[in-house]
Amino acid sequence: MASFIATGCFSFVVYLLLTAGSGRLLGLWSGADLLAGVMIAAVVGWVARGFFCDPRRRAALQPMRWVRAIGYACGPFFLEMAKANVDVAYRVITGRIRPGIVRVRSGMQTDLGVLMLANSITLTPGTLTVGIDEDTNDLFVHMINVPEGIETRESLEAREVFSTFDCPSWIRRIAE
Amino acid sequence: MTPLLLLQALLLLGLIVTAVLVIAFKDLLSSAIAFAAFSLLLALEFYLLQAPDVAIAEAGIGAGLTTAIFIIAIRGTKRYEEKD
Amino acid sequence: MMDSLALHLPALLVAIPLFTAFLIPLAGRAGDTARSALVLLGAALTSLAGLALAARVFARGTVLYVFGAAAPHAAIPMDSGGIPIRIIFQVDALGALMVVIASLSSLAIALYSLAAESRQSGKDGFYSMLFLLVTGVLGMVSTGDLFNFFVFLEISSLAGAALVAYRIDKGEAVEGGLKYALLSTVGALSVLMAIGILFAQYNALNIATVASRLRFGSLDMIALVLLAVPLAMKCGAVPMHFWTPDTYTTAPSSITALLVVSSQASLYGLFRILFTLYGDLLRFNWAVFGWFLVILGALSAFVGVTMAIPQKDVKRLMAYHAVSQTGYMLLGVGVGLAVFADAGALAAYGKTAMAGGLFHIINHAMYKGLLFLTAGAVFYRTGTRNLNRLGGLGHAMPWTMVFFMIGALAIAGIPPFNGFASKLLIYESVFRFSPFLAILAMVVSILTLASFVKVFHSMFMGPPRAEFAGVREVPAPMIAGMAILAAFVILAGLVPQVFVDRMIAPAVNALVDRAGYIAAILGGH
Amino acid sequence: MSIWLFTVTVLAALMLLAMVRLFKGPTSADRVVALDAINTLVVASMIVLAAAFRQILFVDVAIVYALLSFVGTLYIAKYLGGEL
Amino acid sequence: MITRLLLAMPFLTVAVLLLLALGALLFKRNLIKMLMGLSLMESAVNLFLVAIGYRQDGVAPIFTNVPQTLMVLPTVQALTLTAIVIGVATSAMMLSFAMVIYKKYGTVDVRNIRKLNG
Amino acid sequence: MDIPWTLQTGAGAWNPLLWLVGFAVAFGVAWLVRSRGRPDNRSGDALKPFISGNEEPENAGGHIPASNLYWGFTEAMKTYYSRLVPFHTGIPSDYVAWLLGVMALMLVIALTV
Amino acid sequence: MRTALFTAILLILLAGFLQVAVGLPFGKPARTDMDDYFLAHAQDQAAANNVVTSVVFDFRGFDTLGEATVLFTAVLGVGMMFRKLKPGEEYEHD
Amino acid sequence: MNMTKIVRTTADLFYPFCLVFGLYVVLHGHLTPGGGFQGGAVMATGAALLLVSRRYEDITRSLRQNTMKLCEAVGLLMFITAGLAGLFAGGAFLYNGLAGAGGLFGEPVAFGANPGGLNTAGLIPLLNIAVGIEVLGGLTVILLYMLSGVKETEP
Amino acid sequence: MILNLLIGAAIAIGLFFNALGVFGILRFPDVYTRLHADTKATTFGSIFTSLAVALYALGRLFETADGQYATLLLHTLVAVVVLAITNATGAHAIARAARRRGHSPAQAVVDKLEEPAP
Repeated sequence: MASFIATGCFSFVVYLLLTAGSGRLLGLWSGADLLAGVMIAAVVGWVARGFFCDPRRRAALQPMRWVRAIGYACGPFFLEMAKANVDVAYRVITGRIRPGIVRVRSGMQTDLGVLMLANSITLTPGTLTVGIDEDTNDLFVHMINVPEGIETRESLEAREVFSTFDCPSWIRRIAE
Repeated sequence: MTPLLLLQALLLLGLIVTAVLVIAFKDLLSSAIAFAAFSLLLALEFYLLQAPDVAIAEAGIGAGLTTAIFIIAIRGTKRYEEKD
Repeated sequence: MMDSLALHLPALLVAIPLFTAFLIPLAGRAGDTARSALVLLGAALTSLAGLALAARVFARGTVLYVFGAAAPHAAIPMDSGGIPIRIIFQVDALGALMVVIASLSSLAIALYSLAAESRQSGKDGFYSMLFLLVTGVLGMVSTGDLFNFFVFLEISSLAGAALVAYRIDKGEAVEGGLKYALLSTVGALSVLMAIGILFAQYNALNIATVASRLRFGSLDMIALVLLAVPLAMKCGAVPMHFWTPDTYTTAPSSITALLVVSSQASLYGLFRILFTLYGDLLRFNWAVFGWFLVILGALSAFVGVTMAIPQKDVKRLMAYHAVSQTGYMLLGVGVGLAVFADAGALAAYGKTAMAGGLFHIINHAMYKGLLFLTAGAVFYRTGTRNLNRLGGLGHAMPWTMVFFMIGALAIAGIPPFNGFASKLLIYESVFRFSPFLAILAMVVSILTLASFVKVFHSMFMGPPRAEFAGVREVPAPMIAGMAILAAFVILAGLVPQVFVDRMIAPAVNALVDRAGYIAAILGGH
Repeated sequence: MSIWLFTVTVLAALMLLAMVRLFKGPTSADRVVALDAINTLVVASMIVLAAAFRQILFVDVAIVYALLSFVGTLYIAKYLGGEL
Repeated sequence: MITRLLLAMPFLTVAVLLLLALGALLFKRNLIKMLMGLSLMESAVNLFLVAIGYRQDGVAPIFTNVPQTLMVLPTVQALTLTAIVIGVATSAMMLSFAMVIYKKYGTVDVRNIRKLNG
Repeated sequence: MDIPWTLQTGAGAWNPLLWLVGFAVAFGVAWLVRSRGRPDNRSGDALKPFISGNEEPENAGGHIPASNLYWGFTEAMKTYYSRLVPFHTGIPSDYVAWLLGVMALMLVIALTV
Repeated sequence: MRTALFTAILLILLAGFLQVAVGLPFGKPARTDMDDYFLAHAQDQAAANNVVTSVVFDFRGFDTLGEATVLFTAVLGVGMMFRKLKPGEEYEHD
Repeated sequence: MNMTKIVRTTADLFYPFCLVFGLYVVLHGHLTPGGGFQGGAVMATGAALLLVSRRYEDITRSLRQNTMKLCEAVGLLMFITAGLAGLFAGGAFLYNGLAGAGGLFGEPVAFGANPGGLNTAGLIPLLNIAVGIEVLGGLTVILLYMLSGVKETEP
Repeated sequence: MILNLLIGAAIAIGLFFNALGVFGILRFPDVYTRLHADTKATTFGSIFTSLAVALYALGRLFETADGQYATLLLHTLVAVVVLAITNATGAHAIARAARRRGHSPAQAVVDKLEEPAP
């Protein structure tokens, strides 16, 4: 049931995003669109309830997490990404690389957390998620420039992959 | 030569190049990849010709599903073309 | 109520088989009996609608049906400035003739296949696809819209290809289906290209409208080639006939009989394009395309029959005969087309030749369908199509033997069966056009007789074989299906003039009457 | 020449450049990378073109594109990884 | 002549694409490759259909709040939609045919797919 | 109802009814001739055929396989068949090539005429 | 021999296509009366703002039925290819 | 075979998104670019996403072939029934009698430039929905069948 | 005016990074490093070009108060979000596939990942 509601809410929000500007109701939406949105949310919520979120978890229902997710995407994540690109620009222009694949302990328990961490790693400086250990949720990360001394260590903490912000703890607060 | 025509010329050139690649590759997987690129560019060309409906259909069916079907068919048969 | 139903007959003609086809997968879940009942009901209703529509056309002239309009007969909206904008079904006498063929054959074939395919798996798909094929054929012959013609062509091609590949256990059937699908797709794309060329110049898709606007520039000639050659391929003319034996051999026999009808629908499309779309007497070089058809026809007739003689697979042999018989039709209509511009010759023998060609279409669909069904019946009991292994079935399968004899005598042009009537029309008129071609046609007829004597001898004559000891007559539905076609063969042989008067002559007139076809839509002569 | 059309023209030229990798790519994986790049560029140009044409609704095409070519990429990747 | 050719760029592309596709159909031995050629041909015809409906400075035939002056022809786009779906249906069916043939024959070389001949 | 039994072919006519009557008459004549024969003749009464002084083998009059039935005809037209049968190669590319070839030929004819 | 023949066929066809390409004016269709009718009447007759959709589903709705049917046919065909055969369902060919 | 957890989770996230977006495209077919086919294709992509991210055996438990076949037949039956309804409403087959008649989808539309409302266009949204369901079912079933064919070839 | 400048800047940044991504694809030695360039640079560049469109829509929205520009803005944002997530996941899938295919990273100083061969 929780998953049905969560999926339905997500669907409804997405539908509202897509149809904004269609009418005058609440400034943006038309009545027919809202009605259709409710119906679509019900249908999609029912069809996709087993997939969108784990039926046992109610955490997805907390609206604070959604707000935090938006804040994370606009704030730390975006800045990390900007840094990443400056880094890539440097690598492309100079061609100075020192690649390698390292193991990163994620410390995430949920699938969503792993996904966000992996995607954040992929889009941030010099790192690219190549593989994942399905049991321990550890990530294998291809680094374009392995810092000196890291290649001898068994594994890294997730925090060490990001340069400025503590992205893993943000993600933990959103997804755990 | 309006800017739109220049843009179209680039796209059409890309179309021809990818079509040649589709035909020329001996590796069918590469052919399928080139075909996906061809579909992408074709959809953009439809878009330029002011046919968004067709562009969506080409995007959905041409690039997504046709690629998938080709890949499955290659998996169901074999990957490399025969030597002559 | 009846009158309003009669008004909507062209829509029902397509809607009923489609509805049945979509319903069959649902009915198949309820069991075999429900599915069989639905198939029977659908086939009966379809052929009823087809025959009723044909009767209406022969009685009252061209029937129009405008899809999606507020009134089904308003071909041209008031405010459109005299152009038809919606899809229009335009069934004239020629189309009605084809509708009759398709309705009769589909009824017989549905009956037959109920018993013949009872042992196979995947019957839902089979029957759905059978109805889709019928829909495709019916739509092709009744539509008056170029793009709609293309869509129905694709429906019939795809359904036909899938049905050809129905028996997947050894791979040959799939190979035949693949070849058919490949060629059909290339042909259909060429047709689509031609439609695009015509649309770009005249901004119309309705055949009558395009015909009235046609200017016969070089682009139009390219479009003509792109339209005519694939359709000639689809009807199995030499030298594009290669797919015919492959597909006819491997398809289930009932489907082969339907494929014959489907290839004749392509023939109809070819005639429609040559006569109606491009049939402007003043501006078109008739003799060239008339001779194109004549040469294709003569080649098909001769190559088909000579290739048939050494075959040892009974269905492959019959498939080559189908090529050969298609040659007769092309020959007859081609002679008419070649002398089209010459009014005297047209009246003297051109129209007779065309009547012969068109009469041969319906006759061929019936007796060739019958022959394929008998071959299927023999296969159903013996499990082989190899003429060297067959033999001595005459006592075990008397009905099949009788039906085979009827079909064989009809195809060989032996009186009093229908093949003789149409061939007589063709011989006499072609003789006045070119004696050589008439002699060729007769030689082909003799060779046809010879090869069917061989088949008859190999299948039914001789001492009973030990391996076929347990063979008995096929089930009643199969006999009933064959009987429908056989009855038509005898009937058309006994009273040919009735058919010529009531159906063929109007069809010939409809074929040559380009202005009438255009006027039925656009009004005024 | 409006700035939007200029942007799209540059993007189209970049697509042609990425096609070099599609052609050369020693392995199929490299070709998929090139396809991915072309795909991103196409989506970007579709969004920009929507502004160029003043056609608001054209952005839908871009969303469909971003979604569907992802599926194509996944199928190729799955086959490439030998998992299909 | 040259300017005319330049103006007809999409049509020229269609001609080249058709040539390539037909070449693949005639010369290629691999069945899957032939089917790719067929798909290319379909795409070329679709491009042709859309291109004949284009009007200079026309906009997409959708009424929105933006004032529209000249619109491109809608019919060809409708036809192309139909043709695209038909194309994918054909491709899917023929590819499954090819898979079954490979299962039975052990090859997708068209010169070896000829049990039916003579 | 007035059924027109005669098929008008433009240059002539053909009446299946007359043909049937004629056929029936011919059949009647044949039957008459047959019934005038010796009724006590049995089929087994005739002398047995023999080949070179020996008795005919049991199965010689049996079934001829279909491939051998028109052996003479195919042998006489051997050059024709030796070209025509390999012509049906069964290769899909060839099928497409023939279609395109005829199309190209017709294109040339249609554009020059 | 074979290659030369095929190339000749292709070149002739290319000439035809090129003639089409040169013969048709791009960007300026020769006639537009039917489409102008659609553009003018999509809103009052079909009540749809998207003219393409109104053509697809209203003015030429029957084509769309045919197209959906083609897809249905293809699905049935694919299903037929990968169906499970009954034990002993054999088909002779030699 | 399964793909990694990352891909799986992305697929799960995008599955409802695909469905919503597909339904949006279907429902707004008469206002924005799109329609039954495109929306159906987008929805089918959602299914394809699930198919690619998981093992075939796992996913067919929740994405059944029979359900999809049912979708397809039902969509087509809806379409043809809508056509026949036009016939009984006094017009021809597929007559769009609902347009401008008021009620569900019957709002009349002003001429010229306007954004349009959802409840317009009469029969067109219904046909869009029918075709959307049909295309969703059809394309998914094609993928399922072909994947099952691949599975058979495995030793 | 300021908005126009911002739009121009966004486009410039976007084009620069897109070009960088494409050059990176051409220059880097192996799949993984190319993926770095592809994923980060082109995604970032596309986000910036889209941001330009979003800024434009925002400006028009305040100027005309027309609902459709809100649609443009939101749809652009949705497209950007979809693009970012799909690109990252797609890059991961490709990298893993290349890894399973047996491509080892070029010039690698360390390689901790041992996947079973396919």
